[in-house]
Amino acid sequence: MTAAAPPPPLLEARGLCKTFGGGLSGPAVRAVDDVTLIVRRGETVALVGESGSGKSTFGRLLNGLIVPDAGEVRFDDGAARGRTQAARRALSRKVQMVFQDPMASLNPRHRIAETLSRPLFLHGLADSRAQARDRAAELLEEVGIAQDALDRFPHEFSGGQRQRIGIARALSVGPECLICDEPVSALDVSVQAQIVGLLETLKSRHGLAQLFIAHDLALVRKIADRVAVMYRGRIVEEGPAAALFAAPAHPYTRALLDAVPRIGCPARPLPIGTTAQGAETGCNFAPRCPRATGICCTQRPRLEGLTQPTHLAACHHPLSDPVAAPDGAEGQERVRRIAAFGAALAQKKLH
Amino acid sequence: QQAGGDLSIGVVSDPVTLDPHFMGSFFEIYAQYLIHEPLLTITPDLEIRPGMASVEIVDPTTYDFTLRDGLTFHDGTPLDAEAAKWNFDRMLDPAVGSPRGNDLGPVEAVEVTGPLTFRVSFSEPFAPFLSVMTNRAGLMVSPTAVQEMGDDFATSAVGAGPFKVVSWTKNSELKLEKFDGYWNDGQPLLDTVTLRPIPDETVRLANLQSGTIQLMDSIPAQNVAALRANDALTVHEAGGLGFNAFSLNVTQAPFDDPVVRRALQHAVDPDVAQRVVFFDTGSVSSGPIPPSHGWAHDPDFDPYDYDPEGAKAMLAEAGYADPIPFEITVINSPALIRMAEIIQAQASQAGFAPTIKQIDGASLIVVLRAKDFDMSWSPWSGRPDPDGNMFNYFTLDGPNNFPGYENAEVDGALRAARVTVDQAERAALYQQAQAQIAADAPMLFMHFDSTLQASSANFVFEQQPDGSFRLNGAGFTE
Amino acid sequence: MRTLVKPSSKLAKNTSVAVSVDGLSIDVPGPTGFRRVVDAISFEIPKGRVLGLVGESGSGKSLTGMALNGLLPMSGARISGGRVHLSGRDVTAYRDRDWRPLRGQVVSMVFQDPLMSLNPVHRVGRQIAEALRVHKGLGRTAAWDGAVAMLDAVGVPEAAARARFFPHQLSGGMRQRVGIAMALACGPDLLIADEPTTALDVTIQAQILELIDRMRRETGAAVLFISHDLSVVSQVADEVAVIYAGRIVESGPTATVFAAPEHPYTIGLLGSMPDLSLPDAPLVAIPGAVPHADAMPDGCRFAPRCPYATKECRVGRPLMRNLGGGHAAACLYVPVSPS
Amino acid sequence: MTASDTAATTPARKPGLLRRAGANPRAALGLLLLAVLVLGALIGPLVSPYDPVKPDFLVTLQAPNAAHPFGTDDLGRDIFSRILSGARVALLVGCVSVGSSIIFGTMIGLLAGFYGGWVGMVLMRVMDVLFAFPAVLLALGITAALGPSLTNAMLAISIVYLPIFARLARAQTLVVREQTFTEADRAMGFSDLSIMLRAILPNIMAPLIVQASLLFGDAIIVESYLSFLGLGTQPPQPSWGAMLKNAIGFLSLAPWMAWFPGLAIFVAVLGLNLVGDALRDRLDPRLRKSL
Amino acid sequence: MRYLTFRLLAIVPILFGISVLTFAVVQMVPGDPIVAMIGLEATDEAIATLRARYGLDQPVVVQYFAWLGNVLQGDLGRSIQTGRPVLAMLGDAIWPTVQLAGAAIFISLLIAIPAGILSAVRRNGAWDFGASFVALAGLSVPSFWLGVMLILAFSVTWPIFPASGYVPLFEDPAGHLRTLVLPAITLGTSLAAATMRMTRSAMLEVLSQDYIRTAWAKGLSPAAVITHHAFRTALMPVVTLLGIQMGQVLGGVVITETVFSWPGIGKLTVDAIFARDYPVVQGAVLLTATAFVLINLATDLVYAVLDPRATG
Ligand SMILES: Nc1ncnc2c1ncn2[C@@H]1O[C@H](COP(=O)(O)OP(=O)(O)OP(=O)(O)O)[C@@H](O)[C@H]1O
Ligand SMILES: Nc1ncnc2c1ncn2[C@@H]1O[C@H](COP(=O)(O)OP(=O)(O)OP(=O)(O)O)[C@@H](O)[C@H]1O
Ligand SMILES: [Mg+2]
Ligand SMILES: [Mg+2]
Repeated sequence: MTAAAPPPPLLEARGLCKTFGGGLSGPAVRAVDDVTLIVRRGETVALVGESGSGKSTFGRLLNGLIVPDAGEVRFDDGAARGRTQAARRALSRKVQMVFQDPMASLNPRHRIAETLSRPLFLHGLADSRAQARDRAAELLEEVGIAQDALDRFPHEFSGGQRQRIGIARALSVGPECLICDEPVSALDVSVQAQIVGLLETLKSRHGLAQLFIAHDLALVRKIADRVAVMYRGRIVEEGPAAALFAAPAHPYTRALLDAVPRIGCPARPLPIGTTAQGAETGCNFAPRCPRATGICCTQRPRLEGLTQPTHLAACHHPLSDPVAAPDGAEGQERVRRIAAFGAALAQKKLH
Repeated sequence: QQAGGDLSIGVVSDPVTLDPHFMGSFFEIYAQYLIHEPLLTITPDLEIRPGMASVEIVDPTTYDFTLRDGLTFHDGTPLDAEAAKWNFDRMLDPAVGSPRGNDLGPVEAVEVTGPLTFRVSFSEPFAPFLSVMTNRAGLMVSPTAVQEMGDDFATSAVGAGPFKVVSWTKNSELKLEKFDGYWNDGQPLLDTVTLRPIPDETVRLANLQSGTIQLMDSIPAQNVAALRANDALTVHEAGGLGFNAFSLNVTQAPFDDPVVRRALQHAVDPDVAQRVVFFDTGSVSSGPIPPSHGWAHDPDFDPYDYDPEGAKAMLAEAGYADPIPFEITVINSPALIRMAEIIQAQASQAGFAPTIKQIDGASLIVVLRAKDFDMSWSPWSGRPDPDGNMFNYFTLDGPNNFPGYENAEVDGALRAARVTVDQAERAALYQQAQAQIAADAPMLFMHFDSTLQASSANFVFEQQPDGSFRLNGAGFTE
Repeated sequence: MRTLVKPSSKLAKNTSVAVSVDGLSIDVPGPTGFRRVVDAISFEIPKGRVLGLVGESGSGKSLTGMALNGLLPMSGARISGGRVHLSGRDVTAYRDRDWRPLRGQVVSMVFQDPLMSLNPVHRVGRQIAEALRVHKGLGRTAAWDGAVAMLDAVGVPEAAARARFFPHQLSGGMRQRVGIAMALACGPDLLIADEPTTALDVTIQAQILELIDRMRRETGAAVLFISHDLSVVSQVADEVAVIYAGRIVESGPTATVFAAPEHPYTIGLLGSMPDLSLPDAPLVAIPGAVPHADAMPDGCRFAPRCPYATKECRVGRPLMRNLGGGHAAACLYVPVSPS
Repeated sequence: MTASDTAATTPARKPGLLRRAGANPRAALGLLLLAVLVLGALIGPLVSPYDPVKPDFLVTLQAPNAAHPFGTDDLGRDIFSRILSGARVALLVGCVSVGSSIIFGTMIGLLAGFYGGWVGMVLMRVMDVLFAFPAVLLALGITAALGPSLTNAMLAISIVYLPIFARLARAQTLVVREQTFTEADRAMGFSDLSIMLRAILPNIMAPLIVQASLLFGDAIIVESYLSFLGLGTQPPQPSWGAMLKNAIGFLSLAPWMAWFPGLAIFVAVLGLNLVGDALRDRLDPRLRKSL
Repeated sequence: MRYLTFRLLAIVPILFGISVLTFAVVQMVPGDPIVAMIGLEATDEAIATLRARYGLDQPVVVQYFAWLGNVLQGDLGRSIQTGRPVLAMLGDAIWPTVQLAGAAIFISLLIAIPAGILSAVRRNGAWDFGASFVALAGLSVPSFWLGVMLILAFSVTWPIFPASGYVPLFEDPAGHLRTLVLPAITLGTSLAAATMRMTRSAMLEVLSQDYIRTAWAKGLSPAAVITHHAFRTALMPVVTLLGIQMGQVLGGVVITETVFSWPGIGKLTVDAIFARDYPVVQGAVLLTATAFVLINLATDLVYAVLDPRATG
């Protein structure tokens, strides 16, 4: 990212709240709690956090799949949208989703041609079957799938191929922003890399903005421009990827980073805190936080800028020391061999 | 025959009510004559005898009854002239709504003339009266019990018959035991009688064969031959009192045209039903008077021969070009359906196009009363007197005149027969009416059913033509 | 360091070897008959050591694990070649009846999905106690106490109370601890952990990895740690074996293999996986997909996806070559020349 | 070890119908029996030697013989012809009653499951009422009210089955509604109707079809009950149930009157259930996995 | 507890719906209790008198609310035909039905559960095939037919059991059991078939679950795995089915009760329908439906006991 004026916001969430449950079905869950986040044109924003922190709920709020209890979603400075079907449809042309489980996100009873052409008809992007089919074929080619896939069913594909088809479907309406909800976490490692590569290509080719929901921090670091860390429905830290990974300010971010297994150095499990209260009124993380003090239990920290104005954290006691830079010495040989492998691949044009 | 013993009888259906004044279905007669007893009795060959009462015919409109001394109901209250009058009044009271009122004909008054004597007088002669007194309307119930029990009387009737009610488990068994205070000394022989409703004829027969019951009503006609050959069982057959026939609705097309009705009579051959449905039990019928009404029955009466071609020709002559469609309404019982199927098959050979409509018993009555049919099964269980078989059916506003038949001549003959005392004269009047009815053909007579019953070989009893059980003198041998 | 993967092994008399697998092949039923999905793999694990078995989905990791537990016939699969020794006894031809006393006692297993692999209708304490009752002949209360002690040992707080919980009342991490407690209750020689952390969050994953490490040190059990995540394996395993399409393609001490991977597949796998410690390493995707079991290529099975593959690679199975220090790889061209 | 012995997979052979039948003899038997039923119903009228409703009073109650392979009944009708004709009734009863209840039941269940809330609540309570109403009595009431006829019997049977399908469809819809592909459709901007019909409906049909195949057999039995109570097909139209009921009176005299309709019902119900079981095994992915 | 209250409250609209439906159906049925009762000989006046006596001349809605009002006070009215209180009639009829249904379900479980388990464990083996075949045969035999066959076989040919009839339990326990056998088998057969198939498929599903693999991996014996682990969970769908079946049995006893002259609810209801005895029909249907709803509630509760996840 350059230091020049940031591009204008494309997708903007302001103060979104969503609570599930309550009543007969059990205690209420504050899945998303006063979240504000901006995705700019052409930018990849990663949203990370542990399971159940509300990432998917946030993604669905952005896309109008569920209606927020409070707050609003704006697209391209457009006015807040209503809940009507037409409004939802208009939004869906701009913002599309890629889902985690590629098998589950494709209708098992529809052939690929149908899956890809239905949106085209819906949005008036095709008038005839033949036209829709041609367009579907183009889309498949774009995501690297042979044309003969059109007449097959989802179960006849591998996980990676299905995810490509899911991406093709999202692209079919020409969106400006993709919300990718853990698009690769159900895939094999080797396929993950392929899909991430495809998303990167598409991003540069179409200038797509992306909200990339993930829990794999290593991957996020590779692809994200900006990262937001979510904990129990709230964003606890947000900032440019480089800054956030180099010097995480929130203890939760830090713990998350520490827990990631790295080749060659042991992971450190998140310490289990001792304070058992505080989440209601104070910081959500306080009960588990090793640094928590009295104020953490009583007062909710605000998301505030730190040394860099673009790097925000919601913590009363932010960390300031950078993560020890890995020496990476023992990994050098590995990196060299990987690079050589990559080069050889590029040369052989194996695909 | 020896005294004592417990008898189980397999019957077709549970009685609905044990109150004789409200009995409406056929199945009540199983229990009625055991619990209650009519004032006069009737022999299997329809001779009327004194019973609990004797009667003196003062004149054709006046009857003097004398009750036996010491008659009591099961609850110990006396059956005296007051009680008898109370019974008549109950039957005749429109507010009570008893169907017996109609049985009693033109009764004008019932007067108590002594502790045990009373007089019944009529506004005009009513010839069938004595036979009526051997039947449903002659059954006396305990006034005290009716008043005390109210609605419960229907389930625990108190009469003066040979057996009294012990318990009644609806749809399972009606237990009766010997009434010690019964007037007829030495009777009944049996200690207990249990009526067990077993609707399915095969199951009922199985119960008889396995010995769970010793007497059963309504054996299926098709099993009669085989059962006769079985030494362990005795088959009892007696000509019934009623007829098995179909009403033709003369108030609407197609049967408003007598030609069509007559053609139908030619089209159907009751002989086939006699063989195929009734397996040669009972007899073919051409009119309402069964052979059991010996004095009134004419064995040579057979107005229509089976002539499908003739029937077709009749219809063609009358201008019916296409087969005439009509609906045969019949209740859901295998034998009746079989009969309807035969009629359907035969009629369609003779210029008709019938269809069959099955309904349940309760609907049948409604259908008949509303005249909501073309041709409908209209059974009659019969009475010992031809009046009981004809008056209600064929007089102008007879309650059972389901066909809507109107013939002044027939009406006149039936009314005349009622007030005529001489039996020969009456017989002539009934045959005259029967001939006219046959000519007008408002009904299709098919069959005179036999009462078919079977018992264990060691059980001896006197079978009644109406299918009821009157078990004085009945008992087990050995 | 011992060589874990041996081209051919004598019968392992050394009882310090918890498990020894020699040329094991496994066939599974398919629509057109049995097909081989694990093809002549060999390894052994001494007591107290951890072997990491890594490979992509469908490469045969779980089947290998099941073979060591005698559970293959349950899914219709069968051992079609090779030998398996558990703590010195040849179990290759064991029938279910023979296996029963071994399961839980000599070899036990921790599964991937802790919710699915615990019986939803029994209390977790009972599920652990059950193993103790069967194998140790303990009474009801003794077994229960044993179960509580076990839960305590795997770090379940308030173990006595938690033992009365049903699985759905526990968090994912706790459930996996229960699974581990159940597996270790009877002190087995070999613990097979089949992707025990895949369903868990990173933070919980780190705890479970630590637990497994601690337990093997405390009980001295050997561990076969199955995973598709190289970085997870690198955390716990002493040695790794990389499996591709039913064959082991590279094996050796963990540090050696990850520092200097030799087989192109291992290199590709590492390249597909971003590593936080090496932010500069390129992300390289291996093209194509794992071959289907019905259409296995001749020769080296990785050849169709390998940038270095030559004609020679397409004929004959490449043998494991010893590269020294226990490191071996099944590639005609190892060590790969850097240029 | 060489490559050749590792690549030794059995040559791919097309799994022909017979081979698959061998793999699942239950399904094969079911299909065979079903084929017999359908064939009987379709070509029955062409091949049946006699008019199934026309009595012949000269040949009543004949044991099976050359002229009448299954014998004749009490009115001299050919039982073989009546069995064939009864196959049509059975098929008709099954198709119409199960067909209409699956259509309406699915609609109700789909709506109730998709929208939930008040709509779903009210719809399902109505279904609960129908469900809690004793089935035979409901059928009895309907046929008693509207008059006995095959049509009304079918109507009654389909009303009895309605809540079964509605409940099943709702349960399935609740599952499918939560699946990602429905969400994907919604994210794409599809209307509720389109999602219900195009996305959800095809995915809830499998268990409904399985259920339908099982109830199809059941319908034949229920029709026989209604016939037993006189509320089913009307004479002389032969239904197997009515024939069986009629035969009971002739068990000692003409047992063949019962053999053949009994056998026909058995064959049909067996076939439908075997096919239903096979469908269930095939369509249930969990069971398929364990195959 | 709150859940239970909620469920109990939910029953009210269902019962209300059922009473309305019953009333509507009964009114639609042509015929009239009075005509049905006094038969062919009734005069119009007699009919009118009796109609007025039973309030049948009132508009339907008035009749309904009058009835409902009485029901709410615990008075189900009196039979028009016999004049007996409906409550007493139901009270008499319920025990035979409960005994019959209970025995039938007992017999069906006795056969179905072991057969279903065996058939699932030996899937596609001879056992599976045989058991399924027998179960399907059970499903395909209409009970009126089976009943008659059993009677002919076991009361006529080999006179072991009485052909029909009902002996109250307390009067003669042995006799009661003897009369119970054949009807219970008749009714139990079709239940057994359905239960067996359900057990089989539930067991098949459970056996493919991961936790069964865990149980094997623990070294448990097949008996322990199948009974403690597999069957325990497979029982849950079976229990649900049983709940539904018990309800259906209450309606399905009609045929069996008719064949065996068993004085239960089913026979009572059918007779009442055919006699147009409105109060009895209403009472009987309401009773059956209430029993059905309560049984289903009970099975849900049993389910909750069996499945700790359900009590969330
Ligand atoms: N439809 C719903 N009804 C009730 N609760 C819900 C619903 N959707 C989500 N939740 C709850 O909201 C919280 C956040 O869920 P969400 O799916 O957004 O988390 P997530 O961060 O995406 O987790 P994961 O990484 O597991 O996908 C969770 O506690 C979840 O149980
Ligand atoms: N019971 C079975 N029947 C048929 N094929 C099977 C069976 N079990 C496994 N397979 C096949 O064997 C191969 C190896 O399976 P296995 O489960 O060992 O893979 P894995 O390496 O554990 O994969 P994953 O990472 O997905 O768990 C796969 O192709 C799988 O489809
Ligand atoms: Mg999520
Ligand atoms: Mg696996």
